[in-house]
Amino acid sequence: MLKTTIMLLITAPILFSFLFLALGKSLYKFLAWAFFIVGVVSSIMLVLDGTGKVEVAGSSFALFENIVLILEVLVILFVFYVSAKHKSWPTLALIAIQAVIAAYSYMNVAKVESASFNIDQFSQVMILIVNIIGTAIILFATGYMDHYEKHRHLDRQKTFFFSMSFFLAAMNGLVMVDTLGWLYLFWEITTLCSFVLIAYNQDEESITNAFRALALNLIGGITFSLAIIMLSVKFDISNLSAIGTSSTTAAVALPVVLLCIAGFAKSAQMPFQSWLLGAMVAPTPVSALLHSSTMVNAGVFLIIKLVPAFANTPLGIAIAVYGSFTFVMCSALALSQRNAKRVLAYSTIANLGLIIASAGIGSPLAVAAAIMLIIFHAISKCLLFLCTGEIEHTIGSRDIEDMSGLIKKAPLLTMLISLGMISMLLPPFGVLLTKWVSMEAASSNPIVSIFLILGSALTTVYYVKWLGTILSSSMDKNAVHHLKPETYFPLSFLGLCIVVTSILVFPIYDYFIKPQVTTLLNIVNIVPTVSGQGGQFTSEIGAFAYAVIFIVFALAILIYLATKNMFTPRPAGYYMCGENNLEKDKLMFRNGIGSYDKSSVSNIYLQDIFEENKLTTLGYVISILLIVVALVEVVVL
Amino acid sequence: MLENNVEIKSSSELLKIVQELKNDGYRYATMICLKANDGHELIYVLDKNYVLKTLRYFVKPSEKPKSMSGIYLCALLIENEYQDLFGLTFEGLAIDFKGHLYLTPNSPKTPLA
Amino acid sequence: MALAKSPWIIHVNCNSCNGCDIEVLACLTPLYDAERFGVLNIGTPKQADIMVVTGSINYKNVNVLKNIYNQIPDPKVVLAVGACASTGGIFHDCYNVIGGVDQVIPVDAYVPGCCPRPEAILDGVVAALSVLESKSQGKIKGKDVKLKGNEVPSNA
Amino acid sequence: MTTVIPFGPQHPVLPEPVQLKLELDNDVVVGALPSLGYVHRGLEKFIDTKDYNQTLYICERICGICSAIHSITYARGVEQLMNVEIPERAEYLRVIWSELARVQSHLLWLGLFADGFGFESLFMECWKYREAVMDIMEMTTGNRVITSMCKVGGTTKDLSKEHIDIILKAIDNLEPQVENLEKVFVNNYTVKKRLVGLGVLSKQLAYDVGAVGPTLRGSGVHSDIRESPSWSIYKDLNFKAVIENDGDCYARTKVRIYELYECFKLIRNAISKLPAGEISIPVKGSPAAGAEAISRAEQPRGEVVYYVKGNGTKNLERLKIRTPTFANIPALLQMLPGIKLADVPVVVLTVDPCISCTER
Amino acid sequence: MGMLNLVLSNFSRKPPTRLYPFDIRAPYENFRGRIIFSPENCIYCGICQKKCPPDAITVTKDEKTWELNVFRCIMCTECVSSCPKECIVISNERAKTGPKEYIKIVTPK
Amino acid sequence: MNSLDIAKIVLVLIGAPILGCLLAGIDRKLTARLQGRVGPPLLQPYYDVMKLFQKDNMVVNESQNLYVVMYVVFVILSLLMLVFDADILMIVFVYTVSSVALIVGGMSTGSPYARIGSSREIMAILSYEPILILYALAIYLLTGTFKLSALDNISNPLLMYIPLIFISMLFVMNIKFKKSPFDYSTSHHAHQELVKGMLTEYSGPGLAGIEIGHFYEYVFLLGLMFLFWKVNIIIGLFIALIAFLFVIIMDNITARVYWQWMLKLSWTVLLIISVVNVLYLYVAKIKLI
Ligand code: SF4
Ligand code: SF4
Ligand code: SF4
Ligand code: SF4
Ligand code: SF4
Ligand code: SF4
Ligand code: SF4
Ligand code: SF4
Repeated sequence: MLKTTIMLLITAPILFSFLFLALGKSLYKFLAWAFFIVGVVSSIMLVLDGTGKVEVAGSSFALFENIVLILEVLVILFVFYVSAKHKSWPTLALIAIQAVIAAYSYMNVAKVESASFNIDQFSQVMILIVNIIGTAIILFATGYMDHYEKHRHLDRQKTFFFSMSFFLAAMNGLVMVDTLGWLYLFWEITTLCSFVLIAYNQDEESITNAFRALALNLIGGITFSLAIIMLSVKFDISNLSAIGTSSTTAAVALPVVLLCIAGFAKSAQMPFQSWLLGAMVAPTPVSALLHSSTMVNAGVFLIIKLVPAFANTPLGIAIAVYGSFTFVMCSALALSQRNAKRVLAYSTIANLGLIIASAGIGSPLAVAAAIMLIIFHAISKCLLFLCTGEIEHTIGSRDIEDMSGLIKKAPLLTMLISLGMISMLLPPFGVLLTKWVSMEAASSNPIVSIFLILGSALTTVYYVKWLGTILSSSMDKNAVHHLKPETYFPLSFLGLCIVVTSILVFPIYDYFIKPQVTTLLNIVNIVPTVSGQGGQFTSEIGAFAYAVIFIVFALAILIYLATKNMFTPRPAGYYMCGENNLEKDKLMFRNGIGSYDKSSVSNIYLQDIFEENKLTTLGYVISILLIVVALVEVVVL
Repeated sequence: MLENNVEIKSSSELLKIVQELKNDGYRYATMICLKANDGHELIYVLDKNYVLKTLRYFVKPSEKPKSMSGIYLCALLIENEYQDLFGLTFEGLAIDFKGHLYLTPNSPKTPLA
Repeated sequence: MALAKSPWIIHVNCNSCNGCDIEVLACLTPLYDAERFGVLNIGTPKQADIMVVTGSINYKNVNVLKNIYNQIPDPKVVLAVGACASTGGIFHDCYNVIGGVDQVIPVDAYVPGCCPRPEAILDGVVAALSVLESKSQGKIKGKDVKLKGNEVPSNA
Repeated sequence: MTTVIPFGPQHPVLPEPVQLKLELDNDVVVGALPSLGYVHRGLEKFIDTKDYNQTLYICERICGICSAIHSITYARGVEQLMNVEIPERAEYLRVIWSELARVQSHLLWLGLFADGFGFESLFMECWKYREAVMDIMEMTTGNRVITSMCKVGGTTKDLSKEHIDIILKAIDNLEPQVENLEKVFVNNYTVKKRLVGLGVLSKQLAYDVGAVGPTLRGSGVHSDIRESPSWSIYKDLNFKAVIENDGDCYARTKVRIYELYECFKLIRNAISKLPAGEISIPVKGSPAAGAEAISRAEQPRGEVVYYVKGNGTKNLERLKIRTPTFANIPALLQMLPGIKLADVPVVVLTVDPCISCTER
Repeated sequence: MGMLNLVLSNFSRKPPTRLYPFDIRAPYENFRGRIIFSPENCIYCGICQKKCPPDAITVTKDEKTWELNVFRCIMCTECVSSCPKECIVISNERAKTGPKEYIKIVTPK
Repeated sequence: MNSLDIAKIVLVLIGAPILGCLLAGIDRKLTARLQGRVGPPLLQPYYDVMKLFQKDNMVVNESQNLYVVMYVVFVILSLLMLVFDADILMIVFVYTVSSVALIVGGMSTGSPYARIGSSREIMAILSYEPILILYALAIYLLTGTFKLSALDNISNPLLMYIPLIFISMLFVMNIKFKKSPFDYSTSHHAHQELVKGMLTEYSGPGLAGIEIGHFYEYVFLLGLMFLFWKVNIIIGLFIALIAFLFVIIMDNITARVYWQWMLKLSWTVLLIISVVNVLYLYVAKIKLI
């Protein structure tokens, strides 16, 4: 049963990707609906099937192993081809190294006899995220891409939907498979798919950025394959789950660091962050996919799976410091950005840093926080990205300043994106809850706590700024609002998910996370002392009364509605120092030469203090230093 | 009668003399506009060490006097004022309020003219 | 009752020579301390109760005055301080002067003098307060003043 | 996208209606367009219907703050036109009142300025001290602000012995109080943070844009009409102009504070030298047709220039007033770009814009 | 800490505030409060009207009316000094604040 | 939830605004006295609020008062959580909701002055929030839990161990009370370049709501100061009073500074001394429980 579901989860997206290739554009809408339903159903099926390991052995293993081999060769050849075609020497060099390593491992590494899939609660969570959010994004894309292509005179939707669906397939494989060799294949396929998607526009900028993404991820790929070789040659480990349970935890530290570096690269952590920012050139659904449900999650997925290998070791502390550093640095970087997508990108990197920091701390509370943050972050961030894309189509700009007054023109959209933002920074929503959990968990480590504290203040600033701007009641840009079901259904659905998951946070914790943390940390008896009675989320060191806050939120809205008509509102113009223009625009005022000017206000971006280039350089230096420290630590100890 | 009075004949001469006086360290104090013989008389008042120098220039009825704001920036306000009040038009104003320095479209036009 | 205990003023300077303005400000300073009566100079019409006008109106500030008047929430009163605000004062027949404030908005109390002493202005505020109270009881609303009024220049 | 906001005309930080359209980029002013005319009444036309005596009352009401000096300057102009010599006592009385007016004006300005950088209690303090001068004004002239103590040919009021004693006593009180204020304005950390290096106007620029008064003297230019040969009386009173060299808001503040001490000195000297005699002489007749005069004086805000021209009747042919703020506005426009939004009120107030005299 | 001294000494002293409506200061002798007109000797010559800068006085010789717009008067005392019959005096009492109807018209027959 | 708790809730709901109103009254009276004035009656803030409820509800935007309700409700919630000894970190987060509501409320009106004021207030968050959380962290380090109930079981006051954080918190009070030198986003007397800043477009009942929220907020903020010496209620109240007086006196002896300056002050001086204090607790391993 489990096996069938696993196969279904991998093959169904592949099937859909070929259907997208085969069928005409007019049918995409229906395909996407079908895909969404299949995704939801199959992922829920997996959850219902329960956890367990599935071995693939014997003849079917041989068959699959061959397919894997062929695919791996194809991947390498493809990268060779495109790099040569676009004369991208760095990727060419990297893929050459990769090819050498692959050849080496093919010849020298002992062959395994079987492969296995390991379905634990974490995999279930990831499958839910990938298949529900991922397909929702594809559904959104069917409503989005026509408009997008019309503006840019492109006609590449076949490639687009094919890559998107294939991406999901690879991601499904990645989160379920336990054998490192296969995991590596899926890993490389996601890299490749993202490469294709980033290069979607086929202009100079997108191609450069796509190659940058490819190069940085290939570096991760190289460390990944080196780690595989080391693990299998030195320790005879070929399964992910075996690393943590290995008796020689300290000894495997070097390959673990290498795997973590691969994870950092995939999750676009500090020295690698530029690929994710560059990926912004792609259409918004791609960004949403990369940022929320797929690509970057693969990195943190791997790192969390490795938690047992570094929990409560100096390496763990190094990783925690590294992650929290990325958190504060990218939050600071986001402060000076006025391009909405860049703000979101930095916010993603920062939140992934937070996840990695929590994983690094390695206490039960922290690991629970890390997994929960993956869930809540994926939903909220996906909603934010898709809304940003829709805003861009509505007002023709992704500049935060231009969104001023959006509430007047697109109330539903504004409400949805506001929900997304509020869920990122205010209680009682999930992201803040997990931030609270990780802060409490990090309190044992001063450096990590201070980084988290600073980062969280910065986060508040850049989101509140944006939130205030869209909710302000002055419209500066012309807006064309079009309500399409295939765009608004996914948005509303995600908004609903935010609220529902935040309300159901405790059942989610109980069902998915608690057992997972127990297995990961191998602490059968001392389960994380978190309980959830009375609408409180209580740990040994604090309590988060999310239910009360939900009630108070609802109460506030009720009070507002009740009192709204007690004092009849009398609309009036703005205070313009007495120089209003009543005929044309409420924000106009008469100036010195007798004509009218429009008043406008831009937010504070602190570009001089939080200057992007300066901070980025600083971030590079410190993050590379931190990684080197981790490596040295591992080698020396 | 005012002391240090200089009669100026042409506008180019005026600009030249004002420029010379500026180089000589004179400060622009003000300019006075009077109605005279259908046209206007402009009296430029310049000051150096508490001693005033006055330049008189007669603006013919349809003449557009040259603005002094290129030499002394501060001349722009008084010149704009005379555009409002006397309906003169100065050429080359640094900021031209187009007759709306003080007056609005519904207020009396050129009240001093 | 509360209205009379917390009069927040907005001070609008129209064509004033500053004589009256200074005295209005002087009312707020230690020697006269209008805050004893809860008076605050609040700065935005949206939060004001009493509009204290000094100076007469001219063609440029007339719309400013009307806009501000319209932006004060009811109940509100207008206090004209000084000869200029009451009747145009010494400037009443200047070419750019329309006249006293009551030419364009309803005025509830006047303070004579050029310029009035702070005591007189305090008297004016007190007189305005009783009007404010009666307006509040009678739910009398101020009318929105139209911007395009009948102020046409004499020689236009 | 830059920020564009209207700053005025009805703005709590501006005592008078004037508008600046401010364009800001990242909280820094990049452009400022002034809008004038909110206080334009058209006084210079008034001479057509009022005679030269009545015109004095109008000149007084050009601005309530240096009302006294306006009337004195106007009177001096007309006296020049008509070749009238006024009694010596009147000259001294005029000095006493005009310096008292300067004291109240500077205290008023210090208060408003303190309010401009958000120092409310300092505002209260300055205005509290100022009331002493206002009381003297009311006692000696009959009105607090607009005094009507001057007329063509002398003064309308005289100072009695008791008045003089009260004035001297008030000044003795005021001097230590001003010293207290000086300590705050010159030494308070937050005040210095706000003022030092703000709105710098170089000596050359200040001179070239025609700035006057404390704005000019704060930039190191030695210029005070009280020193000019036309005001011989000030020389007798041992007057010295106050100069500061830095050209920033801090320097302009210091100029005004130190001028207060200079005023006290002048009042004391004038009182000690006050000659006995008439306070006015009767003035008969009308200014001759074509007669012209320019009369200048140093107001609290700087040099004022009156031009009067007679036409043989009681009414003047032309009256033209160049007021100090009018001359300082170009300087202000030079100072605004490059400062923060929060500094706009501070810089605007340091030239002490008197819009009502600017627009008349 | 000049300001700290100032505010603390303010706090320790009784505030100098004049409690105006409860404690009314006697006006200065010279204070120009309001114009008082006594019609007995007035000959309706109109000099005061002519001299008054803000045109606050209206005199009609035929109907023998003398009218003062208190709200326009600027207390300059030109009328006081110009009246040949000394019918006008200035008092140091303040003119009353209130509604505009407070315009003084005297029409002796 | 027993009857005692309910009584407590009712007491907070009713008592806090009365106390806050008195505090606001004392503030105004004291400020007046420091300025050498008589000042308004002690109950002036109450009259003001009652007056505002009688005024027209003038709005520029239909939803602007929603944010006022949010602000008030969340200030009350954070106060209640403080009274019920909840998790201090949580209290800080809930309190952030109220600040954000007010900021967004200001921005939602769309008035240029309100928007600039709100931007500045956002910068204020950046300067005080880290300090508040460091305060929470210090409490955790000293008691081993974020729950304030632990403070009932300690014998020594917090102030003895975290004096540097106390100093930073005094400045946080100054920022949150919106008093000079940090009154750049809005203030009671609108004598600034931004008219009334964030609150420019609020009037009548909406403004009354904000005022009431301020009353609760005053009590909440002083409650945070009270925690420094919770072991003895009298001294604790005294500490809170000191903080209150500090804010008022600072207000009267300083000019308004720039938000840039405040950011610099808090991220260099205040944050560093707080971090030093926290690091000291880590290193010295002081545990009160
Ligand atoms: S009434 Fe007198 S003091 Fe007041 S503004 Fe008019 S002229 Fe000035
Ligand atoms: S300089 Fe200023 S104070 Fe003096 S008269 Fe002119 S406007 Fe009034
Ligand atoms: S700036 Fe001019 S008008 Fe304004 S208060 Fe000063 S002197 Fe008076
Ligand atoms: S001047 Fe004297 S006598 Fe003549 S009308 Fe006036 S009040 Fe009467
Ligand atoms: S008082 Fe003067 S104006 Fe009147 S009748 Fe006699 S002379 Fe003529
Ligand atoms: S007072 Fe003189 S001016 Fe007036 S009517 Fe009599 S004669 Fe004529
Ligand atoms: S005092 Fe002056 S203004 Fe008043 S009525 Fe007499 S002349 Fe006219
Ligand atoms: S004193 Fe004056 S009011 Fe009295 S009778 Fe003589 S002129 Fe008339």
